[in-house]
Amino acid sequence: MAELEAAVHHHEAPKGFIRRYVFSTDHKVIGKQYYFLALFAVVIGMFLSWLMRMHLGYPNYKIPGLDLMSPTGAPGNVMTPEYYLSLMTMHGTIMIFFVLTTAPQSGFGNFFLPLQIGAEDMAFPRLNMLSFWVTFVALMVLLATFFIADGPPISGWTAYPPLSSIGSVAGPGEGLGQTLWVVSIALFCVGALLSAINFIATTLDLRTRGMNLMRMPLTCWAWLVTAIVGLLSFAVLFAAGVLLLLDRLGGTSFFTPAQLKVSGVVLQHAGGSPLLWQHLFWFFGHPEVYIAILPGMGITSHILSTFSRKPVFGYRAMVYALGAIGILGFMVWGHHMFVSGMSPYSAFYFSILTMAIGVPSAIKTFNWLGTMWGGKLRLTSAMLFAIGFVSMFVTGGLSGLFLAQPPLDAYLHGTYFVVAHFHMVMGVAAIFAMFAGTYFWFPKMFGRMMDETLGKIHFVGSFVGAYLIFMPMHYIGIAGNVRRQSEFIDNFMQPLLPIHRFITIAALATGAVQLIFLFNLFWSMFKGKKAELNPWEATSLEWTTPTPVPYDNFNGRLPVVHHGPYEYNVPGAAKDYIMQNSTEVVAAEAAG
Amino acid sequence: MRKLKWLAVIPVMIGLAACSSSPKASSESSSAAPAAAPQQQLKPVDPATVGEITGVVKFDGAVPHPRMIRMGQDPVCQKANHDKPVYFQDGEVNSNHTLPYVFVYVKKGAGQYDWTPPSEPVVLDQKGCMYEPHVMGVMVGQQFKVINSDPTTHNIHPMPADNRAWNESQPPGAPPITKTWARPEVMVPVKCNEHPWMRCYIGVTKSPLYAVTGDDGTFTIQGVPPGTYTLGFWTATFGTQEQQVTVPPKGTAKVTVTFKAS
Amino acid sequence: MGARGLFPNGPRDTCAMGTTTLTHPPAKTTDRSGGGDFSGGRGGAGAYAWLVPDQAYRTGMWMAIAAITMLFAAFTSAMVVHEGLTNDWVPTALPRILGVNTLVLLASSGTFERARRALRAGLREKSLAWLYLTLGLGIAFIAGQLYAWHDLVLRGVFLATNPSSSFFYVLTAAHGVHLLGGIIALTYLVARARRLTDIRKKQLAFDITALYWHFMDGLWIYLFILISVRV
Amino acid sequence: MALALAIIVALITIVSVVLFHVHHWWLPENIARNGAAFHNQFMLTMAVTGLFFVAAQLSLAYFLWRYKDRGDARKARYTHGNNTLEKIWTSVGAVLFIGMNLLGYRLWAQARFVGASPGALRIEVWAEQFQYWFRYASPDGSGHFCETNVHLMDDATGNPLGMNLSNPACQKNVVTDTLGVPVNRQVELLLRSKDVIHSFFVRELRLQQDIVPGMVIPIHFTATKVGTYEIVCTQLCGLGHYKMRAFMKVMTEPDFEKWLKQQAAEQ
Repeated sequence: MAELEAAVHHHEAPKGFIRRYVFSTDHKVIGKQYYFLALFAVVIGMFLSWLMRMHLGYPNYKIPGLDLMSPTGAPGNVMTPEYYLSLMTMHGTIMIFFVLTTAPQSGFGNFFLPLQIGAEDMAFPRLNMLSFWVTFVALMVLLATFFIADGPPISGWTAYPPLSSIGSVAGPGEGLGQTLWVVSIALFCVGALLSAINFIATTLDLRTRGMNLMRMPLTCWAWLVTAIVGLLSFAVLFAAGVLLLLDRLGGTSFFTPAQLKVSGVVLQHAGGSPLLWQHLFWFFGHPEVYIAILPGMGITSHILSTFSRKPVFGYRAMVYALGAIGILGFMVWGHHMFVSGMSPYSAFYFSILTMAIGVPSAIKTFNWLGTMWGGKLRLTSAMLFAIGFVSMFVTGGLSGLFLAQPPLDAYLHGTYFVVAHFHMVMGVAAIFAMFAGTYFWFPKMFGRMMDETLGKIHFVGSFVGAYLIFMPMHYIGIAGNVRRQSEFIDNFMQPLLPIHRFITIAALATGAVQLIFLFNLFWSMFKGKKAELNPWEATSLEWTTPTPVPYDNFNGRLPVVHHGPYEYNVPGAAKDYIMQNSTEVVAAEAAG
Repeated sequence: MRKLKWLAVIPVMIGLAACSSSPKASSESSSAAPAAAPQQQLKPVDPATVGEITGVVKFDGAVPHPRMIRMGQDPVCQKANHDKPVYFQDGEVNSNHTLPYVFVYVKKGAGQYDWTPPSEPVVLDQKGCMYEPHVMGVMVGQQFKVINSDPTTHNIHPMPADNRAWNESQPPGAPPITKTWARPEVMVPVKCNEHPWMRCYIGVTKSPLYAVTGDDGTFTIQGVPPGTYTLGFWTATFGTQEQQVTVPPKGTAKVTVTFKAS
Repeated sequence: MGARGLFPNGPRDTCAMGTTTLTHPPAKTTDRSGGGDFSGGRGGAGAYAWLVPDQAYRTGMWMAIAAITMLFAAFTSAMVVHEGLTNDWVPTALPRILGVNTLVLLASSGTFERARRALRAGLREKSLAWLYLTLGLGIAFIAGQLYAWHDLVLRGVFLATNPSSSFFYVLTAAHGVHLLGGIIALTYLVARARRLTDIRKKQLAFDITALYWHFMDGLWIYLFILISVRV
Repeated sequence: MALALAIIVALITIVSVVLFHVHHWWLPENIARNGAAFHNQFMLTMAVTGLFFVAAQLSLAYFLWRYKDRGDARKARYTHGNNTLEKIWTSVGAVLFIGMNLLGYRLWAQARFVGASPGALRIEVWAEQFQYWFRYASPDGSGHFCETNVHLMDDATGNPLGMNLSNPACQKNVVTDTLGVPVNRQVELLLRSKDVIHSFFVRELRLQQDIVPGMVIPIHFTATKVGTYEIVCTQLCGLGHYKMRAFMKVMTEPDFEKWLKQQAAEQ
């Protein structure tokens, strides 16, 4: 009977290859497209970091073949200072925009948000397709800078004017390279904005019956808050990008002060303010940090609960904390600017709010620990990476308490302490969440299981490796090692060089461990063990529909939700979990 | 003009091309160069008849007090000069009241000859965080080679008006940078973006008829076909001068010019 | 785990349509109850309407408005901050026509509202006439803005002349681009007006376009006041 | 597996803390008058964060081992949380974090809210790609900083600040490439940039400030120990950023006067 009805309501995917896999409007295809885009980007980004690390640890070592990548940037395989800065800029831009913003939100979010809330697709499928392709073009424009004469820009991912606003007189890469960079970022903003609109409308209006907001898995909450944060912040970055582009090409002076003499040339600008860019940029830039980490928080909460076989500890507190982080995230941008020349009084205001944002972060940490407390932990690869996320988030978050205090920041700002801080908290932690999500959802995305043994080796290698890379950066940061330098030439830095070598070796080794993941990912896609319908015995709706997921997700019949998302080990229930759409009525659930 | 160009961009921004400014913007193209003169038949230089131009560039005024270069922020540079003071070369005056670093070149009169650039390159060295030489000439199309003899990274940033600008770094151990210049230009200043005090000047000419005065203020241009020429004299801080000169066959023309303190 | 567990009772089986929860807008549940046009499939053009509730389009438009608000908040706060930071702020005398343009845009909001009401009342022809008028006023506004630029150009005030002129051009251009989006939507409405037979869909399209249009109107008033005071 | 992981987490935690504690890589020596207050605030933050760090990581390690599913009949605890606990750790976190911040208020206020005292030695700091210049009004402390002209600036002829050298006020100014300061006397720096954003950072002074073109940013400090210290640029300013630095020479008052006169003679 059920099958007959399904046939009536069933919707077929379009037939042609292009409409089905390339210009597809199917959220599952788009989710995978985003995922593989991010995977491609992260491989490039990591490769760039290898080159940088090799140069930092062994400045005289000639990396074979580097001059093929850039004949002027690395003549005779010797890396020039500007090429180092180009690599650094591209590493930062690629990682932050095309990996951390793309994979956890647009990748997993696209694939699993409609499945978890019981919808047939995103609200605006064609808009969704457009978001992806705009993002794709943005990445291509960015990568094109590697192939132009002057090479990629050298002004870092923050692109502070006047360095970024006055053209090639500021240095190699600041000509066409920087222009392409701004264009790429502006395009990325457009893609992100369209995507955010889609996420919000989908979450608010496409939930299936019974799926009220407080029954949504925390992943959906995280995607929702992230989308709202993205909606409000990317618009501002877009505005800043337009103004920067006009300064570069239109002769305006929004960010470029008057009376500059650069490389012996007096520039014709009327009197703009470099600090204005910093305000606009960080008004986006700080929320961006949360755009990168919030989906990871959602995924971590979801997975910790699933594999602890225990409801999320303090579900409501988790939701409120997400909201609080999202709101406070817009009020703290000035903490990137304590020593920028901004008024010291506002520095003080920003620092207090920044400390306040530590509170919801701490709440989340305690609740994660609370979720594990008294649970029955199944240590799958996904679970291990979720635990790794908590560990990294704590470590990276705590170093933020130093940087949030202006007097301490006046020493630590611009040192490797900052590098260690943000790599831990938004780099490694967010990537751990992506790994967790991959191991967890792979069966749903590809119908097969990933190899658990390889997964565990991958975890141990990555976990230990991440600490070996980034913990020493705290020490050299405290010792005063300045960041963004392509070489450490002075006597002061020389004693720290052995640590840089250590970090380099750790980075190369940890990078090599990631090859295990790549192998596992592609091998399992074709050769992995066939996945069961609900291999993790999880409760959320994506596990109620067969794999491969039908084109319309639920075969034309949407599930009805009767339970909260994390009903594990409910006393009196038949099994140790109650799926969200189960009609089983358990007395203890309401009481719990 | 620049503003007009940007005016034309505004309508493009909103996708409308029919703004009233477009007729004005189009006037830009009217200043384009007239069509090139018909190709002249170039004469080969007869080596049997060539003469030379020699001369001295004098300076009228008090010898300025030399200004010391402060290299304190790159200890490598201080060490390379054995911690001895180094002085700025622009505006330097020889003790015999003559000028060094004057670029002397045939400005007019040599256009009818067929000058092929020699195959050996002109070399610019970076030594002791100074350019060596400070003033130099190179022919259009001739190889221009930059080497780095210092144990520190240098950056070569020529800022020409007519030629293509470039900006490349040269770490110690990197191979020489080799370029050519497409159009004559006197002079192309060269900066090092790593060491602000470093500067040299390159005179790009069509003929090999150029010379640079030395520490006695004299110069010699050899291999000049007989004829009448306009000589150009270029200095970094005292301005430029011109002088007519006639070179007899196999003979020597003598020239003296005097620059005044500015 | 059996198929029963995988495909638990759906809406039809529980016979509890519209009563179990309030989170659904009525339109969606109505569609799901089986009466809607299910034959189109999602691949075909215009076939999404059945699965996406009207409210989602409204939410989407509100979110777009939020994003545009942030964009202009960024531009205008940049202007205010910039003016405060520099001591060489030279005000630009505004073209007179801006006042006329403002009235034109205000009027277009009014005519759009008339068109919407006429549609509600079922007066299709009348509605279409008001819509044409709205479109005309919108185009007139854009033309007026271009004329304002022309006026400035004749006075020798360009994009890069000084910070205040830069902001004037940027703000008006950004607003103009967004309004052009509205004009494209209006053109679409006019072109499709006769063919859209489903009155609910038509009203939805009207509502959403009107929302955007009024927002553009309000945004312009804000910008106009701001540049009158600041620029 | 669980035990091994727990041990790894615990080991990483302990080794990290020990390496912080042994101070092998640590803050360089302090020569600033307010350095002790900085140190106190730093150590307080270190203690609070260290406590959280150890507690959180060790709990993770313990939970990993203690609550692992061993296949026995034990059931996971069924709880949706505890509001009292949530309230407790929210308020403890808020009080601790914000309180800690308020304790640092005075340090920041002294350094930034209050200007330099009237007797302070004023020195202009000019930054450019990729060099610092320091300008003193005159060898004896009289005079003022003369006007500079961007069109006269020329590094390759020895007039990097674009001073009109026929102006008597400019002739008195002394421009150096090393920041010489007297010990135990307050110094006020006026930070200016010729091109892009640079930064002024002296580790031993615990003092860092960006140098922004179009702005003159004053900072002040008092150095308490004779010696030579490095000034580095911490703001990405272009390809030569890595070698943009200068030296600060802290001297006794007589030495300083002698040094400045010698610099003036070399102009």
